[in-house]
Amino acid sequence: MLVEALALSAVLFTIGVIGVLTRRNAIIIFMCVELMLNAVNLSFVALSTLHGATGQVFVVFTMTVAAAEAAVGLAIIIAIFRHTQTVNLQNINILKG
Amino acid sequence: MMIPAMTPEGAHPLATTVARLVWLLPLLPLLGFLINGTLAMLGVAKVGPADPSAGHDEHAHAAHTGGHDDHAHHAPTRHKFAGIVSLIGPGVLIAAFGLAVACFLAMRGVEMEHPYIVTLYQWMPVGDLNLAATFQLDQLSMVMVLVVTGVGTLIHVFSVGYMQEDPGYPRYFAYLNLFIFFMLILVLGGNYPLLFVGWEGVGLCSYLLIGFWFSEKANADAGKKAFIVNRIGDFGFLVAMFLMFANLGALDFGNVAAKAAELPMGGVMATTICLFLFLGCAGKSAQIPLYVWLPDAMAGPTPVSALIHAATMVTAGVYLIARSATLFSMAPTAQLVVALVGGLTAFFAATIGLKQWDIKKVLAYSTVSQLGYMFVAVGVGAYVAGIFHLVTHAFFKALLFLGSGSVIYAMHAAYHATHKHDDAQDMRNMGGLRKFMPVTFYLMWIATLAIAGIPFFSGFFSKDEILGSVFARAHGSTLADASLLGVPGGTILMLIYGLGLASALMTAIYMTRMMLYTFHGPNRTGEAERPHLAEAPWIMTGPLVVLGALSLVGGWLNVPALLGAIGPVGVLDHWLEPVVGEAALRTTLGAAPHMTHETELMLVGVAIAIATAGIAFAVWRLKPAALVAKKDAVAPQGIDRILENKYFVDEGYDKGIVQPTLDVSRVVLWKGLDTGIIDGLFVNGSALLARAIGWMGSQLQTGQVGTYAWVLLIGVITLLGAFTFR
Amino acid sequence: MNYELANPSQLMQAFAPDLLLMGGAMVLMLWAAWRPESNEHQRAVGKASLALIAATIGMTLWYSTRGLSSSLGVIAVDNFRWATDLICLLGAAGAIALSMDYNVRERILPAESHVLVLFATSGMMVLAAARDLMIVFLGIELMSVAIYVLAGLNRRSEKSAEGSLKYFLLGAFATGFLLYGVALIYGATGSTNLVEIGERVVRGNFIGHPMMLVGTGLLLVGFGFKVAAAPFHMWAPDVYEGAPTPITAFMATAVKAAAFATFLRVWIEAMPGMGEAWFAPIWWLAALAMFLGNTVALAQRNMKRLLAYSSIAHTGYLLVAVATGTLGGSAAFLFYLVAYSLASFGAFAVVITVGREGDANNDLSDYEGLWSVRPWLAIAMSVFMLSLMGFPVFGGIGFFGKWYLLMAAIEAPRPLTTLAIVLVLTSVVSAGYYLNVVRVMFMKPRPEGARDPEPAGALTRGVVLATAVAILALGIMPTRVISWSRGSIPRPPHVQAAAVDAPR
Amino acid sequence: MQVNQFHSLFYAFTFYFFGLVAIASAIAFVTRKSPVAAAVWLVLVMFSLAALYVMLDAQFIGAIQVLVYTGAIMVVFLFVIMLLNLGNPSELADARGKWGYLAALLIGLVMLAEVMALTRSNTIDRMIPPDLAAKAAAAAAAPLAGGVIGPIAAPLFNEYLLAFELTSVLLLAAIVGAVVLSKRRTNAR
Amino acid sequence: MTAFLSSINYSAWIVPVLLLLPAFGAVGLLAHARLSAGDAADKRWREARLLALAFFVAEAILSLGLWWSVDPAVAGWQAAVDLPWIPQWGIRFTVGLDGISMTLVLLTTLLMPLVILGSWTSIRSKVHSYYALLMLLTVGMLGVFVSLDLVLFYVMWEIMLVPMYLIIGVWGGERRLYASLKFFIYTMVGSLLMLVAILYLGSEASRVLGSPTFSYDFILNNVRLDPTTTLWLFGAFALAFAVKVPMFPFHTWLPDAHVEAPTAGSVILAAIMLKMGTFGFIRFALPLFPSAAMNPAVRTFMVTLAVIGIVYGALVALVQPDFKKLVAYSSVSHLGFVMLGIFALTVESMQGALMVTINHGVSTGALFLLIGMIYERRHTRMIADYGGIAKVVPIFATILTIVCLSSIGVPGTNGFIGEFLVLVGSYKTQPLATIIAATSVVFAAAYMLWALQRIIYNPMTKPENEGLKDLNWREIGLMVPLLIAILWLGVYPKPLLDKTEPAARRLVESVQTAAARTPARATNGAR
Repeated sequence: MLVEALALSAVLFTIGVIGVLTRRNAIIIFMCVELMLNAVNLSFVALSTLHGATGQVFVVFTMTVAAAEAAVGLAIIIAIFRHTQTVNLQNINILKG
Repeated sequence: MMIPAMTPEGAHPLATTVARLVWLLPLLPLLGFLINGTLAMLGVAKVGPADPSAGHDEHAHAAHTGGHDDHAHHAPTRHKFAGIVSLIGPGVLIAAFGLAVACFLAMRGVEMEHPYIVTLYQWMPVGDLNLAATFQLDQLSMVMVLVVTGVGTLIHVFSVGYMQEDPGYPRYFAYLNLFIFFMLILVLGGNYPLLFVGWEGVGLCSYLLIGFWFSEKANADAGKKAFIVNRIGDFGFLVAMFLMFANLGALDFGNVAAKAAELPMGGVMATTICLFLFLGCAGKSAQIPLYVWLPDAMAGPTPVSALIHAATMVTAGVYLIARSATLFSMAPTAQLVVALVGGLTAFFAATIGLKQWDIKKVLAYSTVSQLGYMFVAVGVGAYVAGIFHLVTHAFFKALLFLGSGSVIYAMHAAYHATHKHDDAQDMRNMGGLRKFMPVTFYLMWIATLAIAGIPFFSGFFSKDEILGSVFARAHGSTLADASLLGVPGGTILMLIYGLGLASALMTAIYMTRMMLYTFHGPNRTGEAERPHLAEAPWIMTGPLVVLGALSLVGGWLNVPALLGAIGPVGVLDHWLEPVVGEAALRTTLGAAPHMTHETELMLVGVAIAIATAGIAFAVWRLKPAALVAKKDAVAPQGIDRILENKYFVDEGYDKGIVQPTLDVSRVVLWKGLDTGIIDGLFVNGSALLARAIGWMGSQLQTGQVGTYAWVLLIGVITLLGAFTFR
Repeated sequence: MNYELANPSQLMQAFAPDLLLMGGAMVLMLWAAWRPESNEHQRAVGKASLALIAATIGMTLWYSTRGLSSSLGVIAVDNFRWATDLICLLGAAGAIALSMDYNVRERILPAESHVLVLFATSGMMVLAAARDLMIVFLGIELMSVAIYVLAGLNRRSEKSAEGSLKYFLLGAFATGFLLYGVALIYGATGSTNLVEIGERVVRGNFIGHPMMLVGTGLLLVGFGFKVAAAPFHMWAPDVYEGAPTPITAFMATAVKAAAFATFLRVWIEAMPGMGEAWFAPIWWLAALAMFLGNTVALAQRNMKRLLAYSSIAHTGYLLVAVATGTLGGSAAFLFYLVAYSLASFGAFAVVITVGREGDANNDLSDYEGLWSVRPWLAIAMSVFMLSLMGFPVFGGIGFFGKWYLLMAAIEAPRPLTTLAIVLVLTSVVSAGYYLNVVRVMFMKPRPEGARDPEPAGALTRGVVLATAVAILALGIMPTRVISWSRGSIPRPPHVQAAAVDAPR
Repeated sequence: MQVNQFHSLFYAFTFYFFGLVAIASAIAFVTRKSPVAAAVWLVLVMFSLAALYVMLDAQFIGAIQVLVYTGAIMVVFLFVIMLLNLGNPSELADARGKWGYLAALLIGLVMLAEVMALTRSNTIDRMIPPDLAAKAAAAAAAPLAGGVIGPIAAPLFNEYLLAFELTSVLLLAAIVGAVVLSKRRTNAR
Repeated sequence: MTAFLSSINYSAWIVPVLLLLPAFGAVGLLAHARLSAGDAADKRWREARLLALAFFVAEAILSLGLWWSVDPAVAGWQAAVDLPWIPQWGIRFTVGLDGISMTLVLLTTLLMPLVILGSWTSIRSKVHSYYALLMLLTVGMLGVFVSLDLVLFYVMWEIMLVPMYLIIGVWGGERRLYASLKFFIYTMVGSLLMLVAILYLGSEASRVLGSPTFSYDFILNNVRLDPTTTLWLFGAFALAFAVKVPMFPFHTWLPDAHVEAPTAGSVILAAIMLKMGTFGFIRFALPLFPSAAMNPAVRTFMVTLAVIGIVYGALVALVQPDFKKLVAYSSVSHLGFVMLGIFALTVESMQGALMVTINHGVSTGALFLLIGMIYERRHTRMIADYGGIAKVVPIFATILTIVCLSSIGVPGTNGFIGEFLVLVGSYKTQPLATIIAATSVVFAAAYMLWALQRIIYNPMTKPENEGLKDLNWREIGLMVPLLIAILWLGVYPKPLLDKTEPAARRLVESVQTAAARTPARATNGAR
């Protein structure tokens, strides 16, 4: 099932990427990134059947990182929402050029 | 550098004589230049304030009134340094002439087979080019030195009177002295580059003197034109020098002649060198196609025209060819070119001279024409004849110019007295001047007869010798054997002879015309001015008298064997034999030019007939009484118009060469290539391109996270593509 | 001393400088949170942070002189680590020093800002040490999370919040790629330890291995994002502009240095065997970054953005060092990093000095005629600009930085002559905007009614002066820095990597 | 072997089932307009993945996937979505148009194709370096000593102790950051 | 004199002192600017000028000893100093002189006091910085001439850019911003490629030696490259130098820079900085890559560019309405002669090229000084704004005439010697090019005399010119040395020629013999 898991991982990762490309809501984009991370986790877990438990250890860290990112990221989104009253990225572009 | 065959300096017979002071010859006028130049500067200069940019305009008016803005022609008083300048200017010339005569006497006293060469110092010791500053004193340069200093002295003296009221008096003498300095360098220089120094130096002085009254645009233009046209010739001279150095390995006269003699007869190299040299001569000596500057050069003060543009500088080309006689004798084709160009120039200049109204312009074209004669002479290898004509021409043409100067002086004084502004040089404003200035009148007639070739005047001898030489070389010479563009040399020589005769006829006509219109008939100057017309002071007429005498007797320098009865035969021939004899003999295939007495008599007869006919024709045909003053004259038509406008050659040059060059430079090169393509397209274009890319890049930076993610992802797939599909 | 990293106590010893900083940061965090926000408190915490950094620097220096080494483990104990630590710590010190003045002006009160700088710096030190992809990942995240916050520190500024959001979203996105790359490399080689990966790649001839190739590519994307290499650079100008200027300086120097250091270590230790695969992509990345950064900078009017694009261009230059794949390249890299960081930091310090409250006065036109009102500031800025441009003597060490890079490029086993030419030609383009700054300051008149820059705080002045003097002095005598950077190349303990050669 | 065969068939069926669920939910997640709906679909993806983890012998990971991701992180997301009241229409119309989707799909497929290179069959065989084959085989064959958690705990607290400690600093930094960012603007005037 | 110089061990310290003195001068001026901040502007400026003048005069006097202490006949470097600088990279502070560089150093040091005098009153803002920059510029210029280490050379080469950039940009004319940036970037394009080439050479040299080195002598004698690499490296060096010379078509920075620069800038640009390009060819591009320099295609190419430059520069000069621009294009033409002389590769032409180098420095320097003087009075450089001013400013007119004649190359002035030697020498190897080049004697006369006529002759049509004040004693005094040089070099150039002859001969011979050798060892080519 290794190849299938890796393929699934790739597909999910791609869906996450497509999500990032198509959506404009900051939170949804962030969730798409989470999907990508999940896809990678699947790869780690799948590969750990090959190489031992290191991959799973990595997944633990990835989840921690995801949590930390979620904390900071959502705080940032709240901060921008305070300024712009929106999280639609289309409306958040005073920095350009 | 000295070729071994040459006598070492110290052992030369002249080394113990006064000739060892030959370096002093040019130094004297140089000294004069320095003194007069300093005086000129002191006379006009007003050193500026310490801070030139402070208070830019406050003292403008004061400076203006205190400045030297007086109009040149209306200077009321003599220059404050006039006394000392009058002493120094001609003084150094008299001294130089004295020294020249002393050298001449010394030279006559010794047996001299080789030129006397004085090395002053190492000039350009570079690589194989070991050029030294050397003076070469030999028979040829002696003749030239005598002419230059002699005629120069007379003209200096004349100038003291002529220029006395000019505010630029010291400057004038400074330039004149400088000219003599360079002229002496030219004739004394021991190698081509040094000759070139003098060559360009005299050109420079010519430039400065033509533009002496620089506030008139025409004068400044004329000076510039003279210099630039001369430079075209100098280009040829330079290339000739490069060719000599590259192929003959030397640039001094001795070695070049020695090496040239080893070249193949009629070879490409000798011909090329000679043709380039001749280009130089054509520039300096106003031959077709570079003669156009000389008539314009009459914008300078008249004594300048006499000295530079008649007697000395313009004959430098003749001197150069005589100096390079060996080279030319190896290149008959080139000689034919020289002679043909000379003949054509003589002819065409004479035709133009027929219809000029400005007295100096007539003389200018006459000069061009006579220079053509000289080139015919040196072209056909009759070097002595060329030099002979050079000398006699120096006498009579200097006289003519000075005489015309005297006339102009009188005219000018008359106009000045009545504050009338009219052309003081136009013959239509003259007429009947014989009454007012008899000395000038008689002397100028002498010169006219001389130039027309009336027997026993100086011009007769020299001109006759030239025509005779051409005729003689039409058979049995290297020239006759050579050909030019397929035409046999003999035919060309006959053509040249024909041209010479025609020119002689026209010379007689236009000179007589000039005399008639100027001195004969009624006076057209104006009622008010007429009482003010008067003969020039003695300081001006004095030199005229001397020149008149020389014009009369100058022919005795080289009396032909045919007229052996009247004096010693061929003095100049003998004198110059060591310098040009060998080369001349090479042209005539080793034999002295030989003609039967009958032929010679016939030639002389034809020449006399033509001269007389010309004068007679002019006297018969021209009616001075019918002339009207310049302001009333009508525009000429037909051939007259063409001749009066000098065949529109100047206009043609302007339209065909000068303006196109300027336009191409401005439009194509500068605006097009320089600012357009190189600067616009490449330099600023690439800067613009970089900026444009930068601008596009910054437009991509939309501020949208979506865009950034897209760009990032495109990067990702490209990168992954590079990794996976290698 | 040779640390046995499997032994936890020895591991802790080997990690001691990092621990010092982290522990200190935690203590300071408590202190920072203890009192209400105020300028005085912020400055006090800042001073304490500076002291902490000084202590850490001292400890790092002490460690660096002890000739330490270690067994193969999750972290490296070598001079490259200490060198990177020093650069990052100095950057942090500068950032804090600048912040202390800047925050007062911009009324940024949280004292935690300095603590976050310290956390970010600990992340950098981790990165400098990391010899395991796991540590690399965690280090990057530790650094990034703190920087995300720092970028949005100015709560009253919408720009700051926007920059922070953009950085965060794109950063997280890129982290996904990085992590995927790590996963695949792990999958291909069965290890996350750099040296082990390197060995296995060489021994197993992984050059055609798809998973390894994709993994390497994705890893490159991740690193490329962090170092702002084109085309992964798009975030940089916006974030640099939005972030508080001292943080921008911090990002442009220390963050970049740390990310690059770990990038380089990964490449030197794990990737030599993949040279065939990554050579061309990195070549193009370098060329593109140099080209894009320098050209787009031409279009900038805002100084912070201008410097942002300049930093992208410098990423390109540094990538040249990576592309050499040699130890000589890494020495050049360190040297260049020093040169670049000094100049960049100085430039941002000047930007702070010229700027006004509300992060205003950052436009190029605000620099017009600066020479006539603040001559020394203008001269210092010129030095920084010329240094960034790589100009000798007046640009001080900047020239030797470029010199070293070029030398490394030309002497690489696979000579990068064309890339070197690209480097110099894009440097010419860069003159277009660096000189423009000089031109604006010196050759334009001061506009009517323009206010003089306010007098800068002592710390800001000190940063400007110190960087300028250092640049000039090192530009005359760079020998010490050369020796230092040469002695600080990464030295993997057990492996003789394929492309390793003696540096010059 | 019969049992094993059946087991493996069942195993495969389950694997594919959860895989398809994951893909389908992911697609649904990406295409939902409402953030809340999207979040719920994402939760479903995560559940499916948890199941797959379990099937891949990573039971511990499966468990914390449910606990941490679904239980903590996604809840925070939903919390923030609702806090910011992102249900209003202006926030819903956040996606690009049809062409945006198509382009994204295309570019996504290109990337997928590139990434899929890693599954090329001829190289899967040598996925494990020869010298590691034995070790890997042993690792795969050996029953998990120490139960489900042991194999993870051992490297986590030995080899990766440092990393583990670092996560604490990371979380701390994140907390500090979140606090600093979202604290009320006390300095506002 | 020689005995005195050796008694003070002159040659051991002179070159470093010459380099350091202006640097100290710059520091001194800045210090003065700070110390005198409270004084009246006039007083401060006067003191700054005097200080600068004092430094430059000291520099000039110190450097004079070189004339005696450098014996051109000796083959090695003289007044050489060799100190370590960056040992790790083998970069050394190696300086030394031969006859060629000695004359150029003297040209620089002797010209600088005149430059200071020439801009005595025209600079009225930021005077201290101005003179400080001039001093830094001097360091760079002297450094280029004396450097014998490629890196040192490059550093010196670049140093000059910044002061010149600022001098043009701060004190220049209306389009100074454009001109200064163009000058800088143009020059940089070439020199950065040269930097890569230097690195490449250095790495080859290090391979031969076994330790890093950038020593000119070592590379000259020991590094042998394969022909392709040589061509590339030669190209990089040649581009850098060609831009600086400037050769057509890399010349377009020159007119802008010349026109916009203040007087001192123009003078230094023309008189000294352009010479670095030709000096670079003589010192580096030719001897280091003889096979490329002797390659017929390369030579034809370079000679063609040189000749195009000669004629093109003259033609474009002909139609310039701005006198400074005219002189700038005339520089293109003159420097074309130098390049022709160099690539003709005969002793005569090489000597001629060196002569033109010096002459152009003197004559064009003088021209720019004169333009500066009249500009200071009238604030226009347009030829059409003048006319007939010889009447009101006869001293100026006289000097301008002499200088113009020198520029035209009238015999008796220095200009003639140089051009004549170049042409006469070049004809041996490049006959056609020489003949075409020789036509410029006509064009040169045309553009120069035409301009001269429109400025000082012709009727005075502009009332503004009536109040023009003639040169003051300072201005006359600073022109006198230049006039003396013009005439002295025209009449008796031997002393100067003697100084450069051995070096020129060695150069020509070494290039010819080295190119005749086949490359001893082929190394890998540039990628």
